[in-house]
Amino acid sequence: MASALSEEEVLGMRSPQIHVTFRGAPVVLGLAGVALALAGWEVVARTALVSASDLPSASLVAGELVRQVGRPAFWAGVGATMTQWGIGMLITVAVAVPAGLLMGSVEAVWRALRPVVEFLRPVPGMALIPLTVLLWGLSTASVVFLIVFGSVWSLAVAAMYGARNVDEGARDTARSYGLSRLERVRWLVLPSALPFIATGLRVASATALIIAIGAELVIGVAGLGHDMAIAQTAGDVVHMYALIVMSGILGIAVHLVFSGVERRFLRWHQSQRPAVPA
Amino acid sequence: MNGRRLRHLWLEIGVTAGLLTAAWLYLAGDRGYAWTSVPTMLGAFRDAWLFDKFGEHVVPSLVRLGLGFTLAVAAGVALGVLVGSSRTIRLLSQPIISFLRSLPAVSLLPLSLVLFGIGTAQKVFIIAFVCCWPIVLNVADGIAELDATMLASARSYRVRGLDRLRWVLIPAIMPRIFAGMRISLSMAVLLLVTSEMVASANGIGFFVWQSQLTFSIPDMWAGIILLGLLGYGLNLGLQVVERRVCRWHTHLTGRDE
Amino acid sequence: GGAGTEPSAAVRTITVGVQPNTPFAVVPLGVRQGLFQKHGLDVKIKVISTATTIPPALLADQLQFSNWSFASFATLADKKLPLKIVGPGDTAGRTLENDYIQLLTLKDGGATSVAGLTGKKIAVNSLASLTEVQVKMALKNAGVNPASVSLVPIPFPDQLAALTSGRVDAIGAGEPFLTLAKQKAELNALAALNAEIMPDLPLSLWMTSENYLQQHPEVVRAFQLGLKDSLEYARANPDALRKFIPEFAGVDAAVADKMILPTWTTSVDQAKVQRIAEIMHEYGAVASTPDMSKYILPFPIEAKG
Amino acid sequence: MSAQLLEVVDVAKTFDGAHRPVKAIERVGFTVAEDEFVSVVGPSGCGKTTLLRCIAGLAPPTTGCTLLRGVPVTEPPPELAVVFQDYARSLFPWLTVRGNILLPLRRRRDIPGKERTAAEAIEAVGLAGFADHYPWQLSGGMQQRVAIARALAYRPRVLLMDEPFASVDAQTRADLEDLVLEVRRRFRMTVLLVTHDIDEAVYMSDRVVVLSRPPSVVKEELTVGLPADRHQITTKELREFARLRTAVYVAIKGQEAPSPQATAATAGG
Amino acid sequence: MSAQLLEVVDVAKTFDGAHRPVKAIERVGFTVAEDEFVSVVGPSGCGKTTLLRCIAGLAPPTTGCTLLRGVPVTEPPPELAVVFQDYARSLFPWLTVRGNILLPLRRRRDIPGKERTAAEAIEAVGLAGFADHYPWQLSGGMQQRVAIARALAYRPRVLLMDEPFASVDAQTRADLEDLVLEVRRRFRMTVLLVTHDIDEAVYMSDRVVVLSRPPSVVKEELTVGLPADRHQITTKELREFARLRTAVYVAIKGQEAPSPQATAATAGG
Ligand SMILES: Nc1ncnc2c1ncn2[C@@H]1O[C@H](COP(=O)(O)OP(=O)(O)OP(=O)(O)O)[C@@H](O)[C@H]1O
Ligand SMILES: Nc1ncnc2c1ncn2[C@@H]1O[C@H](COP(=O)(O)OP(=O)(O)OP(=O)(O)O)[C@@H](O)[C@H]1O
Ligand SMILES: Cc1ncc(C[n+]2csc(CCO)c2C)c(N)n1
Ligand SMILES: [Mg+2]
Ligand SMILES: [Mg+2]
Repeated sequence: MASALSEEEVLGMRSPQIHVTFRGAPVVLGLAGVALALAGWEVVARTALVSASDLPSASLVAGELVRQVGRPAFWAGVGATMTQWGIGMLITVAVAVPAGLLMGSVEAVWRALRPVVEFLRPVPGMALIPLTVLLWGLSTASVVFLIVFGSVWSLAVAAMYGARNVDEGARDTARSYGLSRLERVRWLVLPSALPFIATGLRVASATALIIAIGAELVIGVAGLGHDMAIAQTAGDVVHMYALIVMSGILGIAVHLVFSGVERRFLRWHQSQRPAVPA
Repeated sequence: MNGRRLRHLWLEIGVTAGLLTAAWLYLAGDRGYAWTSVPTMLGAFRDAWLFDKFGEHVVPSLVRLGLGFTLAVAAGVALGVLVGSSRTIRLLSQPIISFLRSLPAVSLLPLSLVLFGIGTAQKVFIIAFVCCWPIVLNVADGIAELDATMLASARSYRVRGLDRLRWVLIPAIMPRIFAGMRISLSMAVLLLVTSEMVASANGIGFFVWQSQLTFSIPDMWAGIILLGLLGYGLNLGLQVVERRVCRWHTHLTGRDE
Repeated sequence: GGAGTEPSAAVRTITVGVQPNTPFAVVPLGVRQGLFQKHGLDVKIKVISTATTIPPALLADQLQFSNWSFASFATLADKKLPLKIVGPGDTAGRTLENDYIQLLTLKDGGATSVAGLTGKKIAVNSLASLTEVQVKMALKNAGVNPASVSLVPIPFPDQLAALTSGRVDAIGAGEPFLTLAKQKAELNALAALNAEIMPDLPLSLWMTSENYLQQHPEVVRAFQLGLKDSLEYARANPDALRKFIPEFAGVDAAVADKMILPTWTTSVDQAKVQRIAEIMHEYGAVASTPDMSKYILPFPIEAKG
Repeated sequence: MSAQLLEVVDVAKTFDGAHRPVKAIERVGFTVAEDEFVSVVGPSGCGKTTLLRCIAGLAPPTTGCTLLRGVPVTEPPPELAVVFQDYARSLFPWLTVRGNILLPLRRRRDIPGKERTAAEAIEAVGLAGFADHYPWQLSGGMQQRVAIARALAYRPRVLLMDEPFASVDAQTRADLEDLVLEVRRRFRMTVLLVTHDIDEAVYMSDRVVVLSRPPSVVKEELTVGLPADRHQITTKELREFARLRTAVYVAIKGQEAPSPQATAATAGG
Repeated sequence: MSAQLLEVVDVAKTFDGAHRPVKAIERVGFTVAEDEFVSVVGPSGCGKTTLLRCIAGLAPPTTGCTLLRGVPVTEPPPELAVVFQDYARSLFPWLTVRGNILLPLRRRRDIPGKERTAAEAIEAVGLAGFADHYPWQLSGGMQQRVAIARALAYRPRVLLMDEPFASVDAQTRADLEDLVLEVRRRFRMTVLLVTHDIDEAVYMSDRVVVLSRPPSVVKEELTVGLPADRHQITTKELREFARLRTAVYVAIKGQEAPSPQATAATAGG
């Protein structure tokens, strides 16, 4: 998401704040943001607003997280979650991107699939738990199924919008030079759709993580979610929040990976062009 | 053009009919405890929603869904513009946003209870909180990829502030806003179920969850079918709005021919 | 094949679903003590976090046995699911000292008796379930019209926060949250909720699928024998149980020390079980009164051959 | 000149306007023979681009049709290439200059040494050293030259060009004109050129088709009787050249031309 | 002529190229007086657009600066308007022709009767009847005229134009040239015009700045001593006009011009 445009270009004015342009800016600012959020949490947890409640303070949760980090069982949970997430994402991408591109570029395909897609999209996977367990058991397969069922639609819709983002000038060019259908997909539709797919991937990767943890929690398959369920039934609120924080941290890690990949594949894109040309 | 539109309509109707028939035939056999036959589903659907429990469950759900989605769109666009417009804000907020977006919805329930109690607000919060992110991301990315010449043109004519937001930025990212909304809307229906998991004694989500707890499989399917139809209908509506609002985009991408 | 130990040739691996709650700790504890191994069973414990996954998992033969409760079994029986009760778990205590589900209010300004709850909001774990019926019966027993109160479904872990923040006026809390709540806040205990339904209310049970019973009656019997041994062991060794709970359910050791423990039983009281089904029906939690006796197996069943 | 390669048969095109339908092309018909170079001139908005899109098979006429070798065109024919007026949109921003030129060549088995062909085309339009630049790193005129290089490297049998030299300076323009003529001769291309420059139309063409204001019709067709070998200086010094230029000018204006000096200036504008 | 309104002081600009930095502008400096009309000509890719962006405050020079009334330009000054070379992208596709022209006027308290101003501008560029059309419903030349109309309706003190007439036919071009001259006189504008057309540069300007090939420097500045009132036919018939045109041509080519006839043709190309 590193922008090409300078602030002035986007805001239409020179922003008053100091321009932070040194090399480590992303890391420093990112950490500053996190510190700010943590401070906010600490204040909220310690003030009257929710003090009577179960929201433990940031410092307490951080302490618990540090304790958990030293336990192999914790890492087993993280590993299981990320494995399930990884398999789910692979299947999701493999299915959603081609399907979405097809739906976006061939109207007949979209119209044929629309009833199924639009009907299934809002069906909550979690509400299908009995069916899931019957079909896939209390296993990784169930979690993967729920991940795919829950995130494939959003990525497909993103890819579909992307495929409709092909500029007419570019489309005419491709047609007039007789590019074949396949070539058009590879050299025209895919690059045009890439910005939307990139956003969709970031949305879907977080959704998949949420679902992975939620499914583990509900079905009881090893992973962070399962640990959460146990912490919850045991009333160990601090442990519970430490696990929630960990899932957020995994979210940040996943985001970093995906935006790195994006920078590689969208180098040509307006959003990635150098900010103020030297 | 008209002929093609008619062909597409028939295609859609035909495929739907075919799939329904296939489902009907498949479920006529014994497919295990989590399934039930289509007539049983339809019977449960009729008993549940026409129009017995409509007022009790559907109306409150629609209110929560409407408020939650509206809030998600408003917050999503506002936050997205903010994040997309400033590199400083973006760098500051990116980790937190990635963090917040990855929190499992179920784990937000306790916090939402504490913050918003046991009324509508708590459900609206859950829906809006989770559903705003696709819009935030799409809007922020949309702003970052705006055409440089177009922005330069706005700048050189000093179209700025609210004018710029209203007449340049928002229209320019409309396709992105809709891409986000299309994902958010379906998510909102999903989150309806999650938000009605606790502290709720009515709503479609409550109904589904309760049917599951009491192993009323036909009722569970009746609820799921209603959710599917609800999402389908709302998304169709959104597409109609989009076609009107984004007419210029359709033309620039040559999809009108 | 092991050299030496008794029925090594017949050792059989089964998977048993167990929710991480104290009343169900009896089987994992028994496994730990080798009480199932003794009967030729190698038991794998599968920790289950959500009850709704249990029936489909049994029906799909993902689990061979699992914990459950008598009240919820009325719901399964009402839906005629092909499941069987293989044996008992615990029964409820009779007083505030030994019943682990209690009706609580805040000492500071909360009602001091059930009668004081007219028109109030009460949090229950879930609706159309035993917790709802318990609270309603407690109200009725105290002469309060249940229709005057509103029941709010809030899961056990979140109830105390709802109470202290004033969102609800009373909670129907169960262990370990009962002990936790009492540690964190000054509370009035208004009623022992299980005891409000009937004395010695049968609570937990263990079940299997009809299909599995038909195919492997000898395993079912072996499980029953192991279960019986486990129940007796737990009754005789409450401290072993208290020590086991933190490890099994992740409960803080300090809490486990104070928790009200289940009252173990080795028999199923058919009349009481049937009465539970009737009450569930009366209160609208199930659509009919199923004949529970059809589902209860002898404990243990007769050995074949 | 051999048989008719391209036939534009009574093409008419009406668009949905803001209030009522806009009739862009009333009725246009002309033909282009094999290896012929035909220019189309006409006022801004008269439907030249629309006509080119119909010929290329990119948009259907409202009525009438276009034929290539007698076959109705409904899809862009494989032997045809187009240089679009809106060159910025016709270049793929995700490909470099070289990538943009190579892309259409991927399936051309008949063109050996594609990399070399592309490099030569880049060199020919004066962009040596910019092969690895992306289109958005180039000036307007440079982008336009990339579009021209792409079309030339493709070596089509029929080349359609829509104001291909609008954004380049006079010197570059003259060089590009000669480049197109040279390539056309070498690979025996048939060319249809839309231009606003009367001198250019006369200098390059075998025939000039003049369109009227919209709703447009063919106002006049002029055969250019200049020697086949053209030269920027000597050809333009010919009396016949001056006569033709005036004739085109008159056809467009529908009135007598002013003095040659002024005509040149205005036409050159 | 009054004081210097615009000063371009030793502007240099280097871009990140594909392999190594591309020095687009070596060092360019010139000034524009209040109410002066200055044209900038130079080969394609020499940095004219880049220079205009620096002057408009849209991009900072790598070194050097631009001053407006002695104040360094870091932001587009309120009294300035730009007609972009890439006109298609500078129009907002979700606004009609009228909407595009009205948008910059929204906050202009000093322009009364905005609707009428916009309508007049639309009429002036020959687009009457297209006010409610969207840019994508217009031809290339028509879009370019919308961009010109927008700039004129804005009534800036300083008008920067980047090849504003590249996509229109000769007649329309001449009309637009005169329109700009007329509006400029009426509202006392200072104009900086980038063009590839030498005749146009001479015809419209008080001074012509000739840039070299990149990395570009100012190769020559020519003062146009023609009478202030210009006329498409009579002005261009003046000997001084022919002399200046040749002078510019020579400055660009850096060599002796060919015969006048050919020069006109080539320059007009
Ligand atoms: N998509 C469209 N919708 C509506 N009208 C259109 C559309 N495209 C073109 N037109 C109209 O058709 C007419 C001809 O347009 P066209 O682009 O073919 O002109 P042109 O001769 O190429 O002009 P120019 O020399 O300015 O490029 C114009 O009046 C234009 O308004
Ligand atoms: N964003 C950019 N990145 C890298 N190089 C650039 C960029 N923009 C312009 N250039 C380079 O700067 C030089 C000058 O470009 P500019 O657009 O100013 O030329 P110009 O004089 O306007 O040309 P034309 O007449 O063709 O429009 C060119 O060589 C171009 O490659
Ligand atoms: C849509 C949906 N979301 C979550 C669950 C699982 N679930 C229901 S209640 C609960 C614990 C909190 O009470 C959990 C984890 C489900 N079955 N359906
Ligand atoms: Mg055109
Ligand atoms: Mg330029």
